[in-house]
Amino acid sequence: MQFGLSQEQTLLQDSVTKYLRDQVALDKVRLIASGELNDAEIWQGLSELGLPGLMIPEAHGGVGLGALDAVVISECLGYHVTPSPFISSAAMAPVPLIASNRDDMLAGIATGELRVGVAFGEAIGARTGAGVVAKGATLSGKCLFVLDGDADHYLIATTDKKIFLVSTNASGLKRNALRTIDITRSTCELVLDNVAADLISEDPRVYERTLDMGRVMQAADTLGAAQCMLDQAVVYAGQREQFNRVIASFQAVKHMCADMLANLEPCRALVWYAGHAMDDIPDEARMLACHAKAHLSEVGRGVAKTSTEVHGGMGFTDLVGLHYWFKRIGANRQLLGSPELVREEAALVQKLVDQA
Amino acid sequence: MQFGLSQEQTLLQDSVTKYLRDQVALDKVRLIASGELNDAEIWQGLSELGLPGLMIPEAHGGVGLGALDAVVISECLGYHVTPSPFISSAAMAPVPLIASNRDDMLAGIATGELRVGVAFGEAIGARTGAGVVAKGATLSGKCLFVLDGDADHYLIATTDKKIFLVSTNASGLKRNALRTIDITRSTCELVLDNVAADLISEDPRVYERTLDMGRVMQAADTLGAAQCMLDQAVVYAGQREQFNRVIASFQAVKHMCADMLANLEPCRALVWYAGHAMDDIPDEARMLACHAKAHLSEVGRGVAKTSTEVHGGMGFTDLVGLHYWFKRIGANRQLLGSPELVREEAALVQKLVDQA
Amino acid sequence: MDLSYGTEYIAFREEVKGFISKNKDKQPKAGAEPGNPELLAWQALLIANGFHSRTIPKAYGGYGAEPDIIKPRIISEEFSKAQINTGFSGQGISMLTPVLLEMGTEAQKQQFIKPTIHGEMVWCQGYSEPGAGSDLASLTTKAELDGDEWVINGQKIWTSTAHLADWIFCLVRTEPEAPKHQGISFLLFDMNTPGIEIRPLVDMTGKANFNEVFFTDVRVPKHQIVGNRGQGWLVANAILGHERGSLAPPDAAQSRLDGVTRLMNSETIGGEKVIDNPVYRDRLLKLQGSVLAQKANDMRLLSARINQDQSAKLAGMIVKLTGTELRHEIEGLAIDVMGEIGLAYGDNPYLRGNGSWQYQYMYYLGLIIGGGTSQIQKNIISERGLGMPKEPKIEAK
Amino acid sequence: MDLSYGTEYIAFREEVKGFISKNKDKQPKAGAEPGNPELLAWQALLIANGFHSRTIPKAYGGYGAEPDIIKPRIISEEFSKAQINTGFSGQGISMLTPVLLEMGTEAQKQQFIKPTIHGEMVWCQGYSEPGAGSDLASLTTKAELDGDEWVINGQKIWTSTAHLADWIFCLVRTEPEAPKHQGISFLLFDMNTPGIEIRPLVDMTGKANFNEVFFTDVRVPKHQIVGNRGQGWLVANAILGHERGSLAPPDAAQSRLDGVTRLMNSETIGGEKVIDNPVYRDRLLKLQGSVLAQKANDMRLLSARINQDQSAKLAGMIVKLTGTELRHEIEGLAIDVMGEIGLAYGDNPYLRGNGSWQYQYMYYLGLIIGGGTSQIQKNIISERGLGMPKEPKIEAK
Repeated sequence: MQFGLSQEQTLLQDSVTKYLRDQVALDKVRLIASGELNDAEIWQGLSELGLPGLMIPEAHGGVGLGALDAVVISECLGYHVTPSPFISSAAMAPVPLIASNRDDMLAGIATGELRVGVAFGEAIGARTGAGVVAKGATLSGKCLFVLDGDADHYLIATTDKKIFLVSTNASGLKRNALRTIDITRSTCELVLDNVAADLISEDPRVYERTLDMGRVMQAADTLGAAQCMLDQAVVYAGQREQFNRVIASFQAVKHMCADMLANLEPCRALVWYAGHAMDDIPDEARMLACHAKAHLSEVGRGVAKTSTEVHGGMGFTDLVGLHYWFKRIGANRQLLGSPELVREEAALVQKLVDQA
Repeated sequence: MQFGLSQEQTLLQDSVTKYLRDQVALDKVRLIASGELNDAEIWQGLSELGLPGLMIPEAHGGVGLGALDAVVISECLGYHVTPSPFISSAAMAPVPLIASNRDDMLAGIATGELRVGVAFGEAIGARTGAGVVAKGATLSGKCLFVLDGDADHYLIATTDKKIFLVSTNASGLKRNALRTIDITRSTCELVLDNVAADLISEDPRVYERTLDMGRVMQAADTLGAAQCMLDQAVVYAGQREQFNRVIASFQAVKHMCADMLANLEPCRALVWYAGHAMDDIPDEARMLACHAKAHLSEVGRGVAKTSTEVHGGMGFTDLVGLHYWFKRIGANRQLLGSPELVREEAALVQKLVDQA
Repeated sequence: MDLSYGTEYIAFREEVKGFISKNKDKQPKAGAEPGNPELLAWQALLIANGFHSRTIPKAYGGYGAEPDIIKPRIISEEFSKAQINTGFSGQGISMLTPVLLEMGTEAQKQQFIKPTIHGEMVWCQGYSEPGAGSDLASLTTKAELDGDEWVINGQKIWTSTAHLADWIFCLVRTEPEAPKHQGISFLLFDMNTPGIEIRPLVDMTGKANFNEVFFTDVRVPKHQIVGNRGQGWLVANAILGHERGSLAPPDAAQSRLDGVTRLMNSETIGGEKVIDNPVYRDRLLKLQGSVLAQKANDMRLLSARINQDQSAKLAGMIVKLTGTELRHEIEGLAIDVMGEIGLAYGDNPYLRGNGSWQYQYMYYLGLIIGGGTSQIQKNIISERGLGMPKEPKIEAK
Repeated sequence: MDLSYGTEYIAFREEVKGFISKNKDKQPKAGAEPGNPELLAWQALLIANGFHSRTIPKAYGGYGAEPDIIKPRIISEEFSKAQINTGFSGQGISMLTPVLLEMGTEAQKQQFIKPTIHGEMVWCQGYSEPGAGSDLASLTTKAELDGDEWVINGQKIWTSTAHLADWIFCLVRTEPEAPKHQGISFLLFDMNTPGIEIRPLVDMTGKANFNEVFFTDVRVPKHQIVGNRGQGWLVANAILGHERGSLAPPDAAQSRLDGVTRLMNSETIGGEKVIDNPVYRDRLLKLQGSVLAQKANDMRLLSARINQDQSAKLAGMIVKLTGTELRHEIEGLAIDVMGEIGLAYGDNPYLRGNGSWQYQYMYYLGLIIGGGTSQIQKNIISERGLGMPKEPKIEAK
């Protein structure tokens, strides 16, 4: 019996962490945030580590690892607020493409050369003025806050849980960048006017597994980002002096940090377990994915606020860059379903709601 | 412009407080809790101060004061966890009886000789196995957690917002005491089998005003009880020493007390305002009554827990009797609608809910 | 309880309404730059009619009315209802002017108050330093007397309008040997004095709402001090109370909550109105309960000021703490009910409703921290409000 | 991640199941009084088969198995599934026995362990005092050596089973001149010794779950000490860690949450099932998220014990704090969804569901306070877990 990361997973974690610490430090994140750089260079670096094809079978050029391994990666990326399309292109997109044997796409994704974005918002709950409709082999409508503003293709889900593939170059497709608080990752809107679309899956379980995968990875990303915010708070409190003592010696500050830890530490096990369930416990996977996503959204929000408060005015400035983590956690909360909606899905999965 | 208590109201508050402090100290509450005494003697004492007829017109033997005056009283009663049927017999019952000119009843209530209990739970939301139905001039069914286990008559509300009066002696009526956590006030169940009932009101507004009056008084009762718990916490923390200092000098303890105050102090103005609205701002009265009840339920629960924690193990024992306040606050939370249901009523009043 | 303002005030309200209907076309255009003559003319008109700087003596450029708590509120209510420009605000007007009136020399009152209230002299505040935030009294920017001049060296931070200000009121250490609260002085000086460098301080919202200000051998005439040497802490504290209360007024919380309610009524998720989602609705109603409580608390405070009632002291101490937390929570709900659109920021075309929820969410987190963090507020509430003992002090090393 | 227990354990599980199906009729009747021969016989049977006191050496009356973390868990799982009596528990078994094995003399092991684990000798714990709660090390109950006997005077509180116990393990001050942590000793003595008075301590639930115990010139043989004089604090701390973790285990939280879910599925308000109220449902689901996190955390801790993995240290430090708060919240939800029935207590016929929600609500508030309050837990977490500095210490007056 062994609950936790294997030695291989710990090694994977170490090597990705080393790369991110050395090559994607905060000054690089700042360059991307300011628009002077995009994430292509980072994605290429991560591709050399095998990340885009992490969950793609070796036969198709991938590494053939599982969801728990991807959780480990996602946590690292969150910890370092790393700009990358990992959740969309490496975690979510392969699920339906593997299910439908789209070997042509998989090889490209695995090398990192092909980026596939994900437009699931309209299926999860279309907002006023948005929504997408399939008519034969074409799609029309609007998808908002699509993951990855720089993808080559997009997987678009419709309310009946079908998944379509469109190319960024397709005629009738317009892509507009949509700015969010989190400038470490890009989102866009797709406006579709009879765009030729490739039906990838009609199986609701494929849609659900794709979504679950994304949510577990978001939870892991938040876990990493929140852990980093806690770590930074403890370090800052140990250095900052007021009233002739480091503020870490004030009981109020200590208890703020203890509260963060008490809320966050069990999340680590929850997220690992949710990743493991995606690999090995199909009956519990959906329920755990929903809970991991919703629970980390709530705990993450609290940690983001508390860590900023521990940093005092400095936390509010751009000087230490703490806000990149704050906003990353905020973005993970809203994308792919905000917590109330996701908990309601968890209730549905458990048949606690009358299926109306 | 004067927001707050008038000089007369402050005097009223002082005289009731003096009586309660002198005559209804905690040892008397303990006697009632243990069943060695009932609240008749206290009610008689409060009657000499005019409390039962506080809101009954002078023409009918009452004092002819308003809801804000009653709020002042209710706050005092909560502060001293005073056993009495004030909310049911003095605050709620007179509303429909005045509206229907039941002068015969009013005179008796005003002297304190007649106690009228209130059974509104089945109209607010009947629970499994309960509920009461009118058939002509008779009532059948079951009312749970009826306010005042020692009343002479009961006002029973039905789901169509009618109010009936039954006598405790009526044939077909069975009354069973129902023990709750709060042993300072009694509740009972009424089992009715074709009991002759007197229709007092068919006007939904009368039902609503009666309920609103009860809820505002509960909010005031909780305000008083929570204030007392905060006061006790501050005093205890100033006396209790651990680690060679009074625990009041620990920042954690100080912040717990500051949090209690920060949450509770605005409640005072809210409850006063809700009382004032019952008297003078009919358009806002319902909405404020719901909010006062729900908000004080939430804040009260927090204060009850936090004050107990500040008292440490001593708060958990019966030695200092802190739990009488804890339970009083708990009872006010559940009776006449728990907070979620009451907030939903506040939403309905403001037409924020589709009236289904 | 009497919530009416009385007959005298009915007449006054009519007077205000009359002014508005007669003069509203003279308002400066929205977005007018500071220094615009229209702004200055409007300001002068407001003061001349007693709708700004109402109680400041005529001798110092004000209207010279008797103090009255209700009339300013009526002015504010009517101006707000009619959406009329209420004239200049800022730290020179809200913080420095009251202090000068109370503690300034006659010459200082003559020199500074009139241009300040007329918007011709803009001030910034030099209090916080990188090493002196919560522990403001430990500030180290020093001023040494050299002949008839103070020579100032050091650094300030969180100086909100430094880049727009003509002058600064500034706390400096003048008696390094004295206990820390007794070694501080309150100086006034021109921001064009040589040796002052201003650097904008970008914050988490992406804007530079604040600045850092650096002083290198800044020379200031000796007499530009308010109060005596070493009394600066007393002078500053007389002002700080004002600032805390006004950071997050309940009326603004109410209007923002109304905005969220409208948003929830118009916004849909999968075709269903957000307000029809009972979980979001319950969160809205919970916040409404808190807003109502804070509004009632605010009325109680107003009443206590009018009637010189001392019983509302605790009700006043909690305003900054509870008000800023509540606003932050309201914005958090707005973000949540908007789902993915809740992330919209900057030039995102889907940003809608009353301003930007994410911006406000961060801005109010800033206010939870600024002007005395929530932790400092709780210290003050427990010590000064509830009479709990101070923590044992640590001596400086 | 490998959540299976492996093949060795599949066989062991079958063995446990076999025992259960063969012996379940020998279980003592529910509600049997302490000392009942059926209970003692069942206890002996459990030990003889290795289902209780499994790793305690045969020489001291145990089963003598090799240490193994999984087998006890399998036993617990199967016994729980089949709802089989798991034998005696209590502070003598869970806290004193491990300490005696580690630090007791051979004579003490011989004398005490066998009767303790066989349920023939019941213990209580004498730690807290009225003046020594969070600051346990300041305890003042003193023991002075008079010839070959300790003479004990003082008072203990929170002594849960004092009225049922045969013996007590007790912290006393033996070196009043030493620093406070070094002046404490750990004594064992008979509760029938003259000079001991027990007073039940009624708590907020209305029950006397605890006692006060008074010592007046209680004389105890000198050798009834565990460890050396002045080492009592070390001895006690070796045990305290055990207690904290087990106050509110996540599996129990899960089963209680399941109970609330069933309640919400069967209970109606105005004819509508409680679970169909989206606001209550969302509260339930929120708590489910926390329960799942704590359950996963618990699996991680089990795994860390099995694999001697040090990386889960922080995960273990938060268990008492988070577990007790969570249970309290679950009971709070049960109360709320039951509406007025949520108030039922004592002999109220409407009390239903798995036990009494109000009782549990208060009981878990007691556990938030007991065994190290939440505030003490947060001190420990921040200092020992996160390496933050201790607060400056105040010397005794």
